[in-house]
Amino acid sequence: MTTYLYEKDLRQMKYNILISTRHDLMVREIADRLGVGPNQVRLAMIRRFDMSLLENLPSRYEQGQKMADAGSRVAKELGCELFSRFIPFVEEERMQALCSEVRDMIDTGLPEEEAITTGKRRIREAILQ
Amino acid sequence: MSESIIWYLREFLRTEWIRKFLLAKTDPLVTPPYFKDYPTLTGKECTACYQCMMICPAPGAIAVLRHDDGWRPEIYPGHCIRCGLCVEACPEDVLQSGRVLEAQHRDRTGFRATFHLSIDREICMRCGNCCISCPVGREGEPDGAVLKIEKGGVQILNSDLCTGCKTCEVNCPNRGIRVARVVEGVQEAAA
Amino acid sequence: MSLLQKLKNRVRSKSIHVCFVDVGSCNGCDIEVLACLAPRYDIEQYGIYVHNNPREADILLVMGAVTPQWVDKLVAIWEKIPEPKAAIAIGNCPISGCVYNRRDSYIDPPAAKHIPIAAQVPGCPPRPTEILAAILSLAPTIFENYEEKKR
Amino acid sequence: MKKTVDVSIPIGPMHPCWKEPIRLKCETIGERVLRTEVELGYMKKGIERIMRGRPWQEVMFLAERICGICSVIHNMVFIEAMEGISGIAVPPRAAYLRVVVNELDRMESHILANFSYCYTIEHETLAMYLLNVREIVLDQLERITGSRINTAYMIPGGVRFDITEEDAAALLAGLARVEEDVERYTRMFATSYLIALRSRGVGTMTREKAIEAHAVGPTGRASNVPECDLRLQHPTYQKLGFTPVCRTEGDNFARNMVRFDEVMQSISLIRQCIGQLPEGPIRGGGACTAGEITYQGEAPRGELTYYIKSDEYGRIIDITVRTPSIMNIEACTHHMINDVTSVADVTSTFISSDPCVACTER
Repeated sequence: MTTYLYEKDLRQMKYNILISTRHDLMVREIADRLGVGPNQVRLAMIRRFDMSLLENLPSRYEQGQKMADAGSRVAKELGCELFSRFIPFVEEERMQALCSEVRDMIDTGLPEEEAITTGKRRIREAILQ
Repeated sequence: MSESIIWYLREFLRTEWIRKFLLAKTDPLVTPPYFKDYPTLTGKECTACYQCMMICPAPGAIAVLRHDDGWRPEIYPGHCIRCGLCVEACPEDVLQSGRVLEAQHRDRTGFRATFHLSIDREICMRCGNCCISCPVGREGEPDGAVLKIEKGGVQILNSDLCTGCKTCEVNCPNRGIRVARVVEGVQEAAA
Repeated sequence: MSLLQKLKNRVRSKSIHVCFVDVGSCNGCDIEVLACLAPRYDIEQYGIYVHNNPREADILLVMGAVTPQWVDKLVAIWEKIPEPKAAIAIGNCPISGCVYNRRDSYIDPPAAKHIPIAAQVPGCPPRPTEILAAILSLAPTIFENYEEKKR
Repeated sequence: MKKTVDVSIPIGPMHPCWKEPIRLKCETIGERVLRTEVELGYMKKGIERIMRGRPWQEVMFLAERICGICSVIHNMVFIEAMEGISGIAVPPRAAYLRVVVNELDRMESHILANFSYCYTIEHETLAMYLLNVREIVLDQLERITGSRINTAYMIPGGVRFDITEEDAAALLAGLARVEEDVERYTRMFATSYLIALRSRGVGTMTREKAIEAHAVGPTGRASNVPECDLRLQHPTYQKLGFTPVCRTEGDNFARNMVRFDEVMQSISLIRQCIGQLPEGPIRGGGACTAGEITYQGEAPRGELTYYIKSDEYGRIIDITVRTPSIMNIEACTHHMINDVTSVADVTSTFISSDPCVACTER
């Protein structure tokens, strides 16, 4: 029941949105942050987001940089709220689980840097899957 | 609820409303005199300075053409966007539209423009379209041309003769020639 | 000419149902068509009704330079309109592409490439009075003796 | 994410309520809308691509034609950005005239937005009233600039036409009529029970969600985000002493009331401008040069950003436009429409955020 009449392949148009100057900057920043190629980020975005969200991504990203994850350094490093609420790559519950996992790791004595690296890898997997 | 009904009753019992209701009349469909319509000719003589073509922002909207009795600008509806810039740019007041000409005389406003030709040697394929299409220096002395094919490439002979009409730019097949038109809006101080 | 045909002519020239479709304009022409609805211009006093439903329209107002998304859909909408029908191009965009008709843009003007256009209203945007005059002058002529012309 | 969905309802691209083509795909349970997806691309003309390599006198018209409803602000922001790049000073008279035209355009746009909302909830009487008031505003706009829409009034270093005494008097007389009418219509809108049933509590968006999606303009200000009004940062508005309108409900009703209030505010701003209009020239000259700038202005729909890079002859090398409708349509479809209780409210909620598809896609 979830199929539509007149469905069309939107990937080309979504890609057109993503290659404008502002979007391109944002995509490259996110790619750097995650440590993957920009095309992989674009692919994840095209697969997941609808067109108006794609158009709005740069302003959401800016807002996220300003507002998200205030207070906690670990959350800021991982981008807990940034990648779930502001740029909804991962559902919020799953992101919460990932973040608390990293915190548990730190609590159990793992060095902070190592825990964050592991957490980042998990988030990257969640984003790219 | 009662407030709303009373409000509506009061709204519909206003004398103005009742009068309008009974004597309803559509406003006459007139075009106001200040509307910038398509530019029309004033009858003054066109000197073919191509200022109107230089400033026109729409592609293919205006062309200065030669008729039996002299040059005359031609406006193409369907391309013209009725911005009125050609009226303001024309130094001879050949065109008029709405109140633009009147306001221009009143405020002593105008445009001042300089032009800079540049040729990208890497893209230019020396087809000579620009030299042929350039409307400047058609007749008269042969040195009065802006561009010329010489020594296996386009040479700029007299860049100060360029009128910025962008004909060469339009006719260039691969954007090798570029005309930078630096326009500023100026106003003479009131005398 | 039969009496029925005369009656049809009369009715058709006094009751025109309009549908408008925006195929990539800047909105300027859109809101000028909307302004025709205003009591100032009062499009309905001439028997013109704006429905925005192609299935019950007689006249299609096309606005905008045709964007790639619309190329197939514009034809589909045109085919949904019952005969007799006509399309009017409102504004410069469907006529020439206006200022967008330049290298590198995504558009594909004129609209006459895709569907038959009966009349054009140039202007960027045209005044509501110009739109009104175009519809009113076109409708009686194009729908006159439609059955006889078809034969 | 998998959700149990009864029906997927596509709305658009051609829909009687929508003046512009956009396609919403709503996934519903019964009548309740779970989530909405937007399909754009019906208006993508690639304006930013054709803007490149052109001087201001051409880009100005392209910028204006990004959106026909709020054309003046596109013109103004582009021209002020070019002035910022080249260091051109604007004569004070021209700065005030710009505000007059900009506010007239804002009134026109807000009245049109409220018209479409009333038309969508089928309150056609009020809709037609508003559309008729809009004609008066357009008359004033035409009197000053010479055209109703796409006015092309501002140029670097000033404006194109001066305003005469008679024009100013006619403008004030027209404004008095508009004020009287809009006041009545605001009251009609605020007190009508039928409108309240369709508007109050429908499509609410909280302040957090508004900030998250960066909602701007009346949509943001109805959700209690007053700082999103960029007129606070504009020098001429600062001289006029300006405080943004703000409401806390965040529903359809609040969004429309914010727009009504802003129309009244615009009227008082124009009156102030005409009252304080300084004498002097209207054009200062000055050529555009090379530079790079990010400039923002307050469009009728919210924050409008131009990023411009130009070469030494004032030609545009790179330009990016971020229009307010991008943020508002996104906020609307992903936060307001979710959990709307009936499909009929989808269209009215969507229209209440004053979407402009031509802006969004360019």
